[in-house]
Amino acid sequence: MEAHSGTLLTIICEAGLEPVLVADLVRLGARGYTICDTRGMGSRGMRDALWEGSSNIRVEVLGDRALIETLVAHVHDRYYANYGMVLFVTEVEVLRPEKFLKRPGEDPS
Amino acid sequence: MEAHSGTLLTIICEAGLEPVLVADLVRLGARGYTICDTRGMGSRGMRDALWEGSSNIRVEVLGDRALIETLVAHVHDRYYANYGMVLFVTEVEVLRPEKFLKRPGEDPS
Amino acid sequence: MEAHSGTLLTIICEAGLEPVLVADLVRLGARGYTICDTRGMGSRGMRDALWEGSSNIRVEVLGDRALIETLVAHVHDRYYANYGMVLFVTEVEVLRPEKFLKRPGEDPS
Amino acid sequence: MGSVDPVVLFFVLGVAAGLLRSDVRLPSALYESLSIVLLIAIGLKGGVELAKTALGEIALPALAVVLMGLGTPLVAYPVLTRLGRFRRPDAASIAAHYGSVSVVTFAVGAAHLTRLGVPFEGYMTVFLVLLEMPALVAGVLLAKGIHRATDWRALAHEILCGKSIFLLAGGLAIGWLLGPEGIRPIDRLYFDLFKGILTLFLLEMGLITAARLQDLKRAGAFLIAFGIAMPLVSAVGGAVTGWWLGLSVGGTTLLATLYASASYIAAPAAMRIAVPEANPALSIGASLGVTFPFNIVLGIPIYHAMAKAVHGLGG
Amino acid sequence: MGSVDPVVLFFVLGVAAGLLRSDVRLPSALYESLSIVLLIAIGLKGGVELAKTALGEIALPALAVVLMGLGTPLVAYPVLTRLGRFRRPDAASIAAHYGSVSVVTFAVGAAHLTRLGVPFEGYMTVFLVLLEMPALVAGVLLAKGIHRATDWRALAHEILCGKSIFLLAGGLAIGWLLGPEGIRPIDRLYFDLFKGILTLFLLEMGLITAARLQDLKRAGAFLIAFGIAMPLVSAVGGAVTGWWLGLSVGGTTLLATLYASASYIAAPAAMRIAVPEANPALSIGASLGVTFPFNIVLGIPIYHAMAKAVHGLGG
Amino acid sequence: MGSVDPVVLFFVLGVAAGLLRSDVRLPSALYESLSIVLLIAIGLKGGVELAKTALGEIALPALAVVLMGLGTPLVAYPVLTRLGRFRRPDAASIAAHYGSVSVVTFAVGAAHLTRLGVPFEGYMTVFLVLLEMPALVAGVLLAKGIHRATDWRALAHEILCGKSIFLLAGGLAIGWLLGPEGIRPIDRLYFDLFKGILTLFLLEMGLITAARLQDLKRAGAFLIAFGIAMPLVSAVGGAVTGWWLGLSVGGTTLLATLYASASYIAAPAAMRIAVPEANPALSIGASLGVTFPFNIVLGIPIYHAMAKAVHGLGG
Ligand SMILES: Nc1ncnc2c1ncn2[C@@H]1O[C@H](COP(=O)(O)O)[C@@H](O)[C@H]1O
Ligand SMILES: Nc1ncnc2c1ncn2[C@@H]1O[C@H](COP(=O)(O)O)[C@@H](O)[C@H]1O
Ligand SMILES: Nc1ncnc2c1ncn2[C@@H]1O[C@H](COP(=O)(O)O)[C@@H](O)[C@H]1O
Ligand code: NA
Ligand code: NA
Ligand code: NA
Repeated sequence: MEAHSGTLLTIICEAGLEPVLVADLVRLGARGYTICDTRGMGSRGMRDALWEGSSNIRVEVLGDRALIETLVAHVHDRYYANYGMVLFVTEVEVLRPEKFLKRPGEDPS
Repeated sequence: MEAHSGTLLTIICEAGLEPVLVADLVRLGARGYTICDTRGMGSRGMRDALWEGSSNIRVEVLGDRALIETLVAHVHDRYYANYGMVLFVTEVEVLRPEKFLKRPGEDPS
Repeated sequence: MEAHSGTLLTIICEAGLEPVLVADLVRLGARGYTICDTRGMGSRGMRDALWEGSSNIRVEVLGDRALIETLVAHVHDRYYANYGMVLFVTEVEVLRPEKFLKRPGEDPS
Repeated sequence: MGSVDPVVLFFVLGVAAGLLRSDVRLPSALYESLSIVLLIAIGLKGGVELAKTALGEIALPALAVVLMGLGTPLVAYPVLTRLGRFRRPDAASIAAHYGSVSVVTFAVGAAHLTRLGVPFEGYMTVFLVLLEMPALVAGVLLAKGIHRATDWRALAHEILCGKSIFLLAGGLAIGWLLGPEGIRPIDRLYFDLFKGILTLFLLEMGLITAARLQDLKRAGAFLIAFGIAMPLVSAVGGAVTGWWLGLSVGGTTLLATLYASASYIAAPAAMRIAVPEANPALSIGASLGVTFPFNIVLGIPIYHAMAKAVHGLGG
Repeated sequence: MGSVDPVVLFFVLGVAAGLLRSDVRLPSALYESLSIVLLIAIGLKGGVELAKTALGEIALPALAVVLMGLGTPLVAYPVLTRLGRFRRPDAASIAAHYGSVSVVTFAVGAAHLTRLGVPFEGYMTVFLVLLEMPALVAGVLLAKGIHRATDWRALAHEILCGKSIFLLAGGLAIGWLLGPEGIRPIDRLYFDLFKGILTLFLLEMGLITAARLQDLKRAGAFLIAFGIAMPLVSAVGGAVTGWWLGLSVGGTTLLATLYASASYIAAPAAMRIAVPEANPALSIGASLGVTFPFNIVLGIPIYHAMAKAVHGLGG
Repeated sequence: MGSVDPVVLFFVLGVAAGLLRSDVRLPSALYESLSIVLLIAIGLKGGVELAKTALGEIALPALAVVLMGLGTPLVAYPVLTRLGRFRRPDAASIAAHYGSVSVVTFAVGAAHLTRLGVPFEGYMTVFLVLLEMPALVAGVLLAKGIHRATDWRALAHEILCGKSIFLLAGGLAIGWLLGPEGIRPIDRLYFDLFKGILTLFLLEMGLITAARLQDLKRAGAFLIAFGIAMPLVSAVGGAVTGWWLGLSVGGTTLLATLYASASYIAAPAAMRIAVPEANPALSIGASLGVTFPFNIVLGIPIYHAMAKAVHGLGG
């Protein structure tokens, strides 16, 4: 396995943020993202996903360290204070780093 | 990015455990958790999520090392033998560790 | 916490791959897996999960390093070029490594 | 072929899809939604009928139905431990599943009678609600004995507030309060669509049953035999009880069906928490993999024949 | 008891399930599906009625209804900042929720009138659509003032293309284009099942309301009082406006209900993006935890009485 | 405007919601549930009609319909490789999509005829089921040639046990077994609600189509032209075949519609596994982004006109 180091950002936040958050991530250079629907509990109380107003999402972005630091800084400044949100960063191994790093050119590597 | 070290516990288990498991986690000090619905396969056979009796959940808890070790020990003693369950622990970086550590006081830091 | 080192493989790919991918994983020695439904974006464009043709899944397999390397090599050779797919590997701690390693004998350890 | 119930055909279609590994798959949200609608609908229908009956009139019969119903777990447990050599918690859990009841089997039984034009007492739904619970308590007692520390409050909550009893009882109450007139604006959803919704539900039950057939191989021949013999024995008890209480042939058929049916909603949830040492693959394998299909396809007509026989002999 | 609306009983059942911590839980996909069908159905019904009215005839009344409707946020805001001592963004957000409207409350009000046989103007749905929006704009202005940088284009998009207005308006347009004849093939789903679907929806709303009651404890007594007093005040405004515009007693009741209702679909989504500093637990706790149940159970009959009183005095 | 089909209006509403980036979004569980109900309903309806026909009577026509249907992929493939300069797997996959059929397009066509009061042969559903499959096999052969190692058993399983054929054929069998009488208890769900469910489904299809329009930009002008010209050509073949087989004008219209329609359920799933080198954005972009909306909005009336013309000339 020819592995390379990569960085994974996981953001758990209110589902209503999805459109704006995703637009920001892409604008700042993310080459992709993956979202799943979740529920949970945190400092802002219970989010039981009974209806759209109490649902959470879990967003994952793979990238290199520099990209993830940019994303974390932006998300923190822009959303962390006012929205239910938690984020964490994990070092992982990836297969083809070009897929997450190259900015221009849309070839599916 | 002013990152701090944190510890992430991931528990994959039968969906029916959700209410008791979550109550235990909170009682033992977890400040929050995130749950998503999953399906899977393991030593107890197929869990295809066709109905409530064959669904799994995936629970994530962010905390510090000490909290996560307490949770792992409890979950292991109380549930591991009798329930379909898998768990693993990952070292991650988090932004504001106070959010996961401070016990009393509910301010959304 | 008597922790042991384990390796976690996460594959994000087109939902239509589920049956063949899962069969391959098990054939190559995976003792279990966990799947959740996701949506996302990547080099092959938007996957909005509006219908079966645009849904993704997120597959997790816990194992030891050797198993995961086998799986990664196979998945890369067999699917990576032609299917929407991303994968990454994380080092984690697990409780009872026998559960993921022992091949024969189905005791729920 | 005009005499086959559509519901049975959809069940067979689901089993076929599962066995042929078709990718037919009802989303779990649909399964959950359908079961909510079915539970409410059965409750409502029962409640409307109940409004026509004096409650005092069915109190004693209800007590008798519940007490006789405990026969099933009390017979099942020694059979499972002695003949089947099951561990104590497994035997107790299986006994609880068979002592409790299956709402969908009841619904299919009622649909069967309706199709044949056989009338039955409207308050049978009350028995359905009452029969769900006591066997679960019996199962916990059998597993742990009366002395061992059991969190009875948690168990009571688990059972009484479980989805299945809560929605049935809620529907019953609303139907009773509204009566046939008050219910009219909502009968398009709950009554007119009932049979169609039941076909979708049984398609899904077929898929689930097919997936359980694997578990059965592990469980072995004894459990398969038990899954067919036990309902037949319980049904005899139900047929005799029904006749003895003066129920009509239809009501007797439904009581036999209730006794013969095995729970797969309330019981698994309650046993998993109260008797965690029990292996759910055994109890669910038997109740969903053997008894449910047996009852749907063959059992119900047999119980109907039993009811006619008992009434013929008795009266 | 024949006079209780089924819909109210299902709401109470949902609240009970939530408070008793029952595991009754509608899948979120069902909740979303039901709300889509309800929005389209209400739109279609309104559109068919609208086809019978000359559009010019209701243009001026519509303008009046919208302008008078702005009274609610303009009264609510100073009350919340001065008496309630809320922070500016919180007061503005709550004011926006109460100025906007609740589609489900409207549907329950219409069902209430239908059950009592009280006719109302078919084009009330147009007012429903028109009233959803302006209060949200007022809320943003109250929170930020006119000078602060607000992304008005994004807000306009968020509101106009939000699910709720889009489906209501879309249904309205389709109903208007098709007319009563054209709509016939689809009325089995959208009209016949409407009331039944509403019961399921209110079961779920009961569960959601019960979950919100915790938030309320944090929010305190003032907000609870506000959640009851504000709709009563707004309803008086609605009743007078309705009478002044020459609406029937039924139409007047529905206008009072609209003014009294507080949004919990469009407003939370819009405020979360436009006024992120506002704490949503306050506005949603009040609108879902207090005002929605109050309106469903007590408010609507009160507003009906108000409408009759105003018409009695006036005419 | 009374002559527009509600179904078309809902499709347009869905496309508008998608293009305006509204947050209207049907939960995927609803989409899946609706498609299951539609497939079963179409099967049931066909099966009930089929019960009225001697099977031998349609065996030969069915064979002719299938053989003539292979014309589409055999014409499409060289056009795509030579004129369109597509890679071999892409051309083969697109050819397979256009050779196979779209169940929803068929349903909209049948609804169109029903609304106009034009009768058609009940057994058209049998052709629908039979036409889904052969073009997929042709597509694999075109992509790989007959000599290359293809897992034909896996492909046969994928196609025959795929959701779409399985539920259609299952419904057909159940409808045929039950007949018009036996089906009555479930016709409230499957028949009465059919048209309403179709509107919801087309709302969603509109959203999906709008999302595909991006793919189209990448695909380019040739594919867009192909997505309109190909169905017109195939429809001519269908109209002539229908007339030649002695179908009614309605049946001829539906056969033309079937030939003109492009698959987006069975074909994408099968091609993805059997011809993984093909880029699905091309085939789905064309079939969902161009041909589906073209057929729904303009195609079906055109094919009806074709059928009338051919019958006029021929007879
Ligand atoms: N300690 C935690 N571990 C895992 N997930 C958390 C934790 N805290 C919060 N979350 C998730 O993040 C969401 C928002 O958190 P909060 O802003 O703290 O309310 C919660 O609803 C949870 O889904
Ligand atoms: N090796 C594994 N990798 C990932 N998930 C697993 C693994 N083993 C078990 N699981 C998950 O944990 C659940 C319970 O496992 P078990 O107790 O082994 O049956 C399974 O249904 C899977 O969802
Ligand atoms: N950089 C990324 N971070 C997270 N998920 C990704 C990333 N790139 C792709 N994905 C996921 O993998 C799927 C397939 O990716 P692709 O093959 O690049 O189109 C996407 O639909 C996303 O769900
Ligand atoms: Na029983
Ligand atoms: Na209002
Ligand atoms: Na075709």
